[in-house]
Amino acid sequence: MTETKRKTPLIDELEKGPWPSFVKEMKKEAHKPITRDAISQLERSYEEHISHWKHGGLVGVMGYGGGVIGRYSDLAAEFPGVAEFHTFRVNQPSAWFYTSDALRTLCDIWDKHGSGITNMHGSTGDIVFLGGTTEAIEPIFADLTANGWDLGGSGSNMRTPSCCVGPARCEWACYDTLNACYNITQSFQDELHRPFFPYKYKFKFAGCPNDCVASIARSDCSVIGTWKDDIQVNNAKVKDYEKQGLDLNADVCDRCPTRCMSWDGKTLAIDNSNCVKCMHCINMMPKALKPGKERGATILIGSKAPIVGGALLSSVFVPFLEMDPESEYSDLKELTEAIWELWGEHGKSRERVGEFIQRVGLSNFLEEIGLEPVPEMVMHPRTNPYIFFDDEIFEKAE
Amino acid sequence: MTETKRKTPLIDELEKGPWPSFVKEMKKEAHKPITRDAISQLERSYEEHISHWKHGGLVGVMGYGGGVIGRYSDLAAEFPGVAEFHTFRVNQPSAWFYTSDALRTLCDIWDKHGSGITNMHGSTGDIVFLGGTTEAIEPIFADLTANGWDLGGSGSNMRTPSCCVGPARCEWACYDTLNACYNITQSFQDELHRPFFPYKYKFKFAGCPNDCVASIARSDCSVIGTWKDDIQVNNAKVKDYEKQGLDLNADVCDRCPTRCMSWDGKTLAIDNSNCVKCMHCINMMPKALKPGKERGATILIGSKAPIVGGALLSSVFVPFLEMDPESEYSDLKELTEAIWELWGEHGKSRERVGEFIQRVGLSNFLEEIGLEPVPEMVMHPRTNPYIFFDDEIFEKAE
Amino acid sequence: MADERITDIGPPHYEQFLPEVIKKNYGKWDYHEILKPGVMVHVAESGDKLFTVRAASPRLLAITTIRKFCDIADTYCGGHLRWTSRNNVEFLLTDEKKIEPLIKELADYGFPVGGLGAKLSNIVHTQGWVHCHSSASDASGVVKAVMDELFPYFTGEKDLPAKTRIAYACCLNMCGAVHCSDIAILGVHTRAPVINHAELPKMCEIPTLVASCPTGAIRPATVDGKQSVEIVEEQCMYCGNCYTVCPACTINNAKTDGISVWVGGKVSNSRVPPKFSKLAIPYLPNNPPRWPEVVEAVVKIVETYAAHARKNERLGEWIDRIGWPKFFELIDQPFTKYHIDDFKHAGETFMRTAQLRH
Amino acid sequence: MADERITDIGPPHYEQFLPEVIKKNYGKWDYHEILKPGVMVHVAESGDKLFTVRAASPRLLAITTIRKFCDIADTYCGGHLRWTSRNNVEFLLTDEKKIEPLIKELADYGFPVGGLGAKLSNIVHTQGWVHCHSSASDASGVVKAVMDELFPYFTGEKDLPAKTRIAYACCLNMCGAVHCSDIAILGVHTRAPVINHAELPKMCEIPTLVASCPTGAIRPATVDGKQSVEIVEEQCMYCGNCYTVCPACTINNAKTDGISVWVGGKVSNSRVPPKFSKLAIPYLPNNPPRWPEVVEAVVKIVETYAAHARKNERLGEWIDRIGWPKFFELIDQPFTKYHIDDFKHAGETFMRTAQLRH
Ligand code: SRM
Ligand code: SRM
Ligand code: SRM
Ligand code: SRM
Ligand code: SF4
Ligand code: SF4
Ligand code: SF4
Ligand code: SF4
Ligand code: SF4
Ligand code: SF4
Ligand code: SF4
Ligand code: SF4
Repeated sequence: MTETKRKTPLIDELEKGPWPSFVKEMKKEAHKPITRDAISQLERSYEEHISHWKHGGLVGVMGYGGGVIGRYSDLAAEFPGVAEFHTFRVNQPSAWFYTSDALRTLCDIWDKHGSGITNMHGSTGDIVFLGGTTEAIEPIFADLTANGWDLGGSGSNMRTPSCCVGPARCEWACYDTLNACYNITQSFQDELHRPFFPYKYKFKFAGCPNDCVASIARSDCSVIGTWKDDIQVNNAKVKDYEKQGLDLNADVCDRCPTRCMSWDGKTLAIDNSNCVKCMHCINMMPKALKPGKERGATILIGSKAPIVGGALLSSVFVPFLEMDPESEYSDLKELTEAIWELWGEHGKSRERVGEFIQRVGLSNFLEEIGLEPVPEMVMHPRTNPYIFFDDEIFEKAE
Repeated sequence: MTETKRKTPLIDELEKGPWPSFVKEMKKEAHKPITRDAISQLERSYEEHISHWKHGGLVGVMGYGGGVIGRYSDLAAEFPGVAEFHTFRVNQPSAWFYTSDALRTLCDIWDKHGSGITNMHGSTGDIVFLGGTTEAIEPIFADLTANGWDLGGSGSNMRTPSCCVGPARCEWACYDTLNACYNITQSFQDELHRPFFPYKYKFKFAGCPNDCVASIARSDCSVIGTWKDDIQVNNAKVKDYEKQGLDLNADVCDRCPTRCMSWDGKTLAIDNSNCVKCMHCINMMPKALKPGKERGATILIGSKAPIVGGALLSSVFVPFLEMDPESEYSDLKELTEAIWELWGEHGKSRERVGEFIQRVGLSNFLEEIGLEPVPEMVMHPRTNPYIFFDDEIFEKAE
Repeated sequence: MADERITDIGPPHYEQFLPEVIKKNYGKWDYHEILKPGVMVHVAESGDKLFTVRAASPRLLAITTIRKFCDIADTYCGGHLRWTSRNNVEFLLTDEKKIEPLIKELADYGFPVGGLGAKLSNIVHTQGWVHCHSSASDASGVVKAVMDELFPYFTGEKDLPAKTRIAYACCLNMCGAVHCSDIAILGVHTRAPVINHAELPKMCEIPTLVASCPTGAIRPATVDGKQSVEIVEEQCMYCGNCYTVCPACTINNAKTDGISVWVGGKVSNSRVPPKFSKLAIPYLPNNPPRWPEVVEAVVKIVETYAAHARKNERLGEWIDRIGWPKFFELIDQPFTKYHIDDFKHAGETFMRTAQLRH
Repeated sequence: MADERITDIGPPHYEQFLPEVIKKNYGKWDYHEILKPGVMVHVAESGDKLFTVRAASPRLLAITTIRKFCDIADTYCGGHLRWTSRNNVEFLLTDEKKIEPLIKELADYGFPVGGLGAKLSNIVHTQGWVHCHSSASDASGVVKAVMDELFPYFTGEKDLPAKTRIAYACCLNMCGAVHCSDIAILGVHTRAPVINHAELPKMCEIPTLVASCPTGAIRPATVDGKQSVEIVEEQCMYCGNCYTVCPACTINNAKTDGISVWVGGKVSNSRVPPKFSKLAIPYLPNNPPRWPEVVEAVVKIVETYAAHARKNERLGEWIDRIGWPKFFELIDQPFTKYHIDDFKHAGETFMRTAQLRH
C-alpha cells in the first residue's frame, strides 16, 4: 500500500470492524497521487469536523449541460492532487446488470483518467466516477462513448432514470421496467443532457407496489406496476404455507389494509373489488399468490427531498396505464411532455414539479395538461369550502 | 291565527309534512306586529331567493359588549315591524335543564318585550330571543336579571360555555360537566360580557370522549372527560350481551382502534395500557363495561369554523387533568388565563387562538405559557428537518 | 335599592332545575337502555329509574309552544324537561306508566318522538333568511324540507347503521358543527362581492377590509375619486369574510347563491378520531320552498349509506372502507375539479400511495 | 470518421448484460425463496433456477475491488453480476454447488453476504466529507461505524421483525430516501450561514439568493458600501439552501454541526401507505471517527424494535401501534420542543382527538 502524505490515524480506525471499509477501498487506489491527497484531506476533515470541498464552477463535457459535478479543494496548496476533484455520472444500464467484461472496460477507463474510486452506485442510480481533473473530462467522455457508454444527468434537466430488477428476476413485475427505463432514457436524451427545466426531473420505474427503487419517495415521475383483475390464488399452496407455520389470519388477513380477505382453512376468499393492490398477501406467500393478469402501472407525480418547500411523496396522476412495450410508452411520453411544457413555462427556478403543482393547484394543473380529475387522485375530497366556482356550475345544476 | 300583511303561499308550503314546522311556530306569534312583518319578509326572501337583513350597528346593554346581535331590515319601509329585529342571547343553565316555572318566566318576559319567537337553543348554547327593538333592550335586560337570568356572549369575548348532560343523567361522565360549566361561566363573567380578546373564545364541556356537545369541533377550549386506570369489566354481563346477539369479535374487539381487546367466550381481556379511551366498547355494552375509576379530563385547544384560515379541530394541551369540583378548576383557570394573556397581547384582530398557535408555532406558544411539551400533543413528531435550534442543544448533547 | 342595576350574575344555578331523582343519583348512574324509539331509561346504582322521552323540535319555537311544553311537563314530569345539544326537547319522568300518554299528547300537538340511538337526530342549523344578513339560503326551510323526507329515519321506522348527524349552515361562517357532520348542507355564495363604492368609505376601515380576505383578493383602490377597494375576481372564493367586516361588500346574490353537500365528518372519539366532512356535491340550485334537488341528493346519500354500511359504522367510516371512487359511483354524482383541494394544505390530501382499487 | 464526437447514445442496452437463464425466463418467473442468509433462488415457470448471492458493499469501491468482483463472477457466474438499489452487489448463478465456494471467496475478500428478507440491508448514503461541500458530517464513516455494530442484523445472526432500511444523508438536501426510511441519520447544520461580504457580490446574484430562503430570512443589505445580504438569525432554520445557490454563505461549522435521527418511514405500499420518517433525536454531536453517540442511539432503536415489534411489522407500523409516547419512553430519549412541527403544515400534525393512552 502506497504511503499517504501524512499519517491517517482517525480514518484508519475505520479499517477495522466486520463491515467492508470504504477507507480500505480508498487506500487500494492510493498509488494514484490524486487519491492519496483525497485520503489525506479526508483525515483532515476528521480532525477538524468540517468538509474541505468547495462548490464547483461550470465544468462539463462540450455540448452537455450535465453529467459532471465540479468540485475543488479549499486546501489545494496543501493537497494539490485534489485541487480539482470532479465526479462523472455515467448512465448505468437498466437494473444495474453487468458482465465482467463491461465492468473491466469501465475500470480501465477510470484507471487511465481518474482516481480509481467509484460509487456503485450514486443515489440516483448512476455509476459515479469519483474524482477527476478538468483536463480529464473530454478524454474520459471520448473513451466512454467509444465503448458504448454515455453520461447521466445533473443540473436542471431530466435525471438518469432507474428501475428495479423487474421481469429480469422478479415474479411480481407488472410491466417491463428495464425496457421502459431504457426506452424513456433513450427517447429523452436531449432533455437528459441539456438543462432547460426549472429544476431537476427524475424518473423511477418499479415493477410492483413494493417499489424496490423507492420511486414514490425519490422521483418526480414514479411509475409503479399494478394490476386490475383478481389476484391469482392457488389454495393448495396457501394450505402449504399454513402447514409450514404461517398464521393465515394474524399474518395475512388481519394485515390486509382493507381487510378484504378471509381464510377458512381451505379457501382464501378475496374481495378483489376492495383489494388496493398493496402486495402484502402476495409477499407473504410467493408460491401461492400472484398479481392478476391484467397488468399495467400507476403513474404518480412529484416526489422530492425537503428543499425548499418540504419533502413530498408522489401523488396519483393516472391510476392505471397500460405499459405495453410495443406502444413505446407513448401515453407516458405524451403526459410527460405536457407536464414539462407547463412546468417549463410557468415553474419558478428551483421549483420541483411537485411544488409547482401545489402552488398552482392540482385541478388547474390537470386542466392545463388535459387530464380529467378522478377521485383516485385524492385521499379524500376537500374539507374546506373555499371553492373557486366557474360559470359552468350553473349550467350543470340545471 | 292572525293575518299577515300579505299572502305567504311559499312558506305556507312548509307547514305541511310530518316534521314540526317552524312556519307554524312563527305564525303562533303572528298576533304581534313585529312577528307578522318577520313572516312577510321571510316570504319575500322565499320569492326573491335572498336575505333582507342588514348588518347590525352597535346595539347592546349598557356596560356589556355582547349578548345582543343587532339586525335591521333592508325593507323597513314595507315592513316597519322589523325595522329593528335584534336577538338576545340569554345564558342557558348548565345542560339545558329547566323547570316549567322557570321557562314560563322567560316566556313572559319575551312575550312582553319581543316577537315571542325563540331558538331553543342557539348553536353556542344560549337561549335565543329572536327579534326585538332597540328600545326594548334595557327593559328586557332588567326583567331578566331581576328574575335571575343574564345575557350570554357575542363579539370578541368569551362566549357562553355549554356542557353535556353529564353526571345528571349519564353513567359515563368522567367529571362534573354541569358544575365545571357553571363555575367557569361565573368566574369569567367579565370576560363574557366585556370584549377585549382578539376574537371569540368558546368553552365546551363533554363528560367523556363521546363528546356529546361537539366540543372538539366547536370550542376554543374543549374539556373532554377521560380516565387513567382500567376499564371496569363485568364478564357475566358481557356474556349476556353475547347471548342477546352482540358479536363480540366483529362488533367490539375488531372495532377497537388499537385492537387491544380479545374475547374468548368467557373473559374480555383488555390491554389497558393500549386503550385510547375511545369509548366504543363501553358504548356497545353499557351494562357490562364502565370507564375506570381514576377520572379527569383531557384539555384540547383551538377548534373553530373555517373563517379565515380554514376549520380546525382542537388539539391536545393537557393529556390528563384532574377535575375535582373542590379545586374550583384552578388548574384549568390558570391555563386559560395564561392563554388569554398571550393571545390577547399578540393575537391579530379576528385571529382565533387555534390559528394564532399555528402562526407562532405550538412549541413557542407552550414555552410562553409555561407548559412542557409532551408527545401526546402530536400525532407524530415533525417530518421536516427545518428545526430552529437553540444553544441549549449543545449542552444537552454533552 | 330597587333601582340598582343587576349585572354579571351569570346563569341560574342548574341544581334548582334538576328533578329529585337526578339530585339523588347525581353521578351515580349505572347504565341506560333504549326502550323504544325516542324512549330510554337510565338506571341508578340505587336502582332508581329515570325515563327520558325525546321529541323533535324545529328549534325555532314560539313561546306558545314552550308554554305548552311546560303544561305537558307539569302533567307527566313534575315540571321537568331539558333540551339536548341538538335542539331536541327531552321530558324526564320517573313513572313508566306516563310514557305512552305523554308520547300521545306530544304527537297530537305535532311533536313526534325519536332520534335516540342509531337513528337520525335533529339537524343542527342556523338562522338563514329568518335572521341573518349573510345567508346564501334559508336554514329552517331547507331543514324542514329534508327532515320531512327523512322522517322515518328519525322515528325509527327505517333503520340506520349508526348515529347519523346532519347539519346545515347558511354561509361559510358555519354556525354549527357543519364541518364535522355525517352530512353537512352548506349555503354557498359563488360570486365575488359587489362593492358599493359610495357607501364603503363611510362604513368600513379599508386596512381591516383588505386584511380580512384570506386569499388577498382585496386591494385598496381609488374609485371615482373616492378611497375604496377593488376585488380581483379570480382570487375570490366567496368566503364572505369581507362582507362580515364591511357591509358595503355585498356577497348575497339571488341568482347564483346555492347549496353544497358534504359528507363523512364526525365528532365523537369513538373508534376513529373526529373527522371533517368532505365535499360531495359542490353546487345545487337554491329552490325554495322545498329545495327538491337538495332533498333528493341528501336522501340518496342516506339511503345508500343505510343500504351498504355495516353496523356501528358511521357514514365517514363506511366511505373510508369502500373508498371515495366507489362512494361517488354509488351516490351517482360526478367527481369534479371542485372536489380537489386547492387551499393552504391541499397537498396533504393528494393520494400519495399506489394503494388503489382498479 | 474516427474523430467524430459521439454523443447522446444513452446507456448500453441492458439485454447484452443479462445471463442466459434470465433471457430465457424473462418475465416468466414463478416464485422465489430465501435459502439462507444472503442467498435466494428464483424459480421460473420453465423450472429453471436462478440463484442470487447478495454481498455487502461500502458503495465507495476501488476499481481494484470491482476487478476482483469480475474475476469472482467469471469463476462462479459466467461473468454475471448486478448491483441493487441499495448498493449491495449480487452474484447470479445457475449452479447451486457454486454457492458455498462463492460465499467463501467473498468472505475472504472482506465482503460478507446477507441483507435479504426481513433483515437489515445496506445503508443508503451520500458523499459527506469524501466529496461534498455542504456536508454537516461525513457519510461513509458514520455508515461504517453503525454497520459494524449492527452487523449481526445484516448477516441474519440476529433477527428482525421485518425489512429494516437505514439511510444516511449529510445535509438537508437529503440525497437518498432518508425522508422515508425506517431509520434516517441526518447531518444537520445548527447555525445561520456566515456571509463573506467581500466575495458575495462577485459570486452570487442577490435576488436569487434572497428568493432561495424558505423562511424569508435573507434580506438585501449594504455592508461596507457593498451590495450584499443580511440574515435574520431567528428566522434561519439552517437548511443550507442559500449556501447551495451562493458559496459566499458558508453554512458549515465545525463546532456546531451535528447529527439528527429520524424513524418510522417507509416506501413500499405494503400494508400501510408510504410514510415519512419522523424526528426521534434532534441533535447528537459530531464525533469522528466512530460517532459513538449516534451508534449507540441507533443500536438502541434497532434493539428496541427487534424486541417489541410483531412479525412483518415495519418500524413505523410498530410505533403507530404502541404510540409515540411509549416509543420515546422505550428508547429512553426526551420529547422536546424540537419534535413539534412548526413548518408550513404544522397544524396537520397536532393531536386532534381525545384518543390517548394515559
Ligand atoms: C451524488 C449524489 C449523492 C450520492 O452520494 O449518491 C448527489 C449529490 C449531490 N446532490 Fe443530490 N445527489 C444524489 C442523489 C440525490 C437524491 C436521490 C435520488 O435521486 O434518488 C436526492 C433526493 C430525491 C430528490 O431528487 O429530491 C437528491 C437531492 C438533492 C437536493 C434536494 C432537491 C430537492 O428538491 O429537495 C439537492 C439540492 C440542489 O438541487 O441544489 C441536491 C444536490 C446535490 C449536490 C449536487 C450538491 C450541490 O449543491 O452541489 C451534490 C453533489 C455532491 C458531490 O459532491 O458529488 N441533491 N440528490 C446522488 C447522485 C448520484 C447519481 O447521479 O446517481
Ligand atoms: C345565532 C348563531 C346561529 C344559530 O342560529 O344558532 C350564530 C349566528 C351568527 N354567527 Fe355564528 N352563530 C352561532 C354559533 C356559531 C357556532 C357554533 C358554536 O358556537 O358551537 C360557530 C362555529 C364554531 C366557531 O366558533 O368557530 C359559529 C361561527 C361563526 C363565525 C366563524 C368563526 C370562525 O372563526 O370561523 C362567524 C363569523 C364572525 O365571527 O364574524 C359567525 C358570525 C355570526 C353572526 C354574528 C354573523 C355576523 O357576522 O353578524 C351571526 C348572527 C346571526 C343572527 O342574525 O343572529 N359565527 N357561530 C349561533 C349563536 C347562538 C348562541 O349564542 O347560542
Ligand atoms: C342528550 C345528548 C347530550 C346532551 O347533553 O344533550 C346525548 C346523550 C347521549 N349520548 Fe350522545 N348525546 C347528545 C349528542 C351527541 C353528539 C353531539 C352532536 O350530535 O352534535 C355526539 C357526537 C356526534 C358525532 O360524532 O358526530 C354524540 C355522540 C355519542 C356517541 C358516539 C357515537 C359514535 O359511535 O360515533 C354515543 C355512544 C353511542 O351512541 O353508542 C353517545 C351516547 C349517548 C348516551 C347513550 C349517553 C348516556 O348513557 O346517556 C345518551 C343518549 C343516547 C342517544 O341520544 O342516542 N353519544 N352524542 C345529546 C343528544 C342530541 C340529540 O338530540 O340527538
Ligand atoms: C434487489 C432489489 C431490487 C433491485 O432492483 O435492486 C429488491 C429485490 C426484492 N425485493 Fe425489494 N428489493 C430491493 C429494494 C427494495 C426497496 C427500496 C429500498 O430499500 O430503498 C424497498 C422499499 C423499502 C421500504 O418500504 O422502505 C423494497 C421493498 C420490498 C418489499 C416490501 C417490504 C414491506 O413489507 O414493506 C418486498 C416484499 C417482501 O420483502 O416481503 C420486497 C421483495 C423483494 C423480492 C423478494 C422480490 C422478488 O420476488 O424477487 C426481492 C428480493 C428480496 C429481498 O431483498 O429481501 N421488496 N425492496 C432491491 C434490493 C436492495 C437491497 O440491496 O437490499
Ligand atoms: S418493485 Fe416489485 S417487481 Fe420490482 S423488484 Fe420489487 S418486488 Fe419485484
Ligand atoms: S394485495 Fe393487499 S389489499 Fe390486496 S388482498 Fe392482498 S393484502 Fe389485501
Ligand atoms: S359526552 Fe359522555 S358523559 Fe356526556 S352525555 Fe355524552 S356520553 Fe354522557
Ligand atoms: S375504549 Fe376504545 S380503545 Fe379502549 S378498549 Fe374500548 S374500544 Fe378499545
Ligand atoms: S351560517 Fe352564516 S348566514 Fe347562517 S347564521 Fe351563521 S353567519 Fe349567518
Ligand atoms: S368573499 Fe372572501 S375571498 Fe372574496 S373578496 Fe371577500 S374576503 Fe376575499
Ligand atoms: S446530502 Fe447534502 S452534503 Fe450530502 S451529498 Fe447530498 S448535497 Fe452533499
Ligand atoms: S440556511 Fe436556509 S433558512 Fe437559513 S438563511 Fe440560508 S436559506 Fe434561509
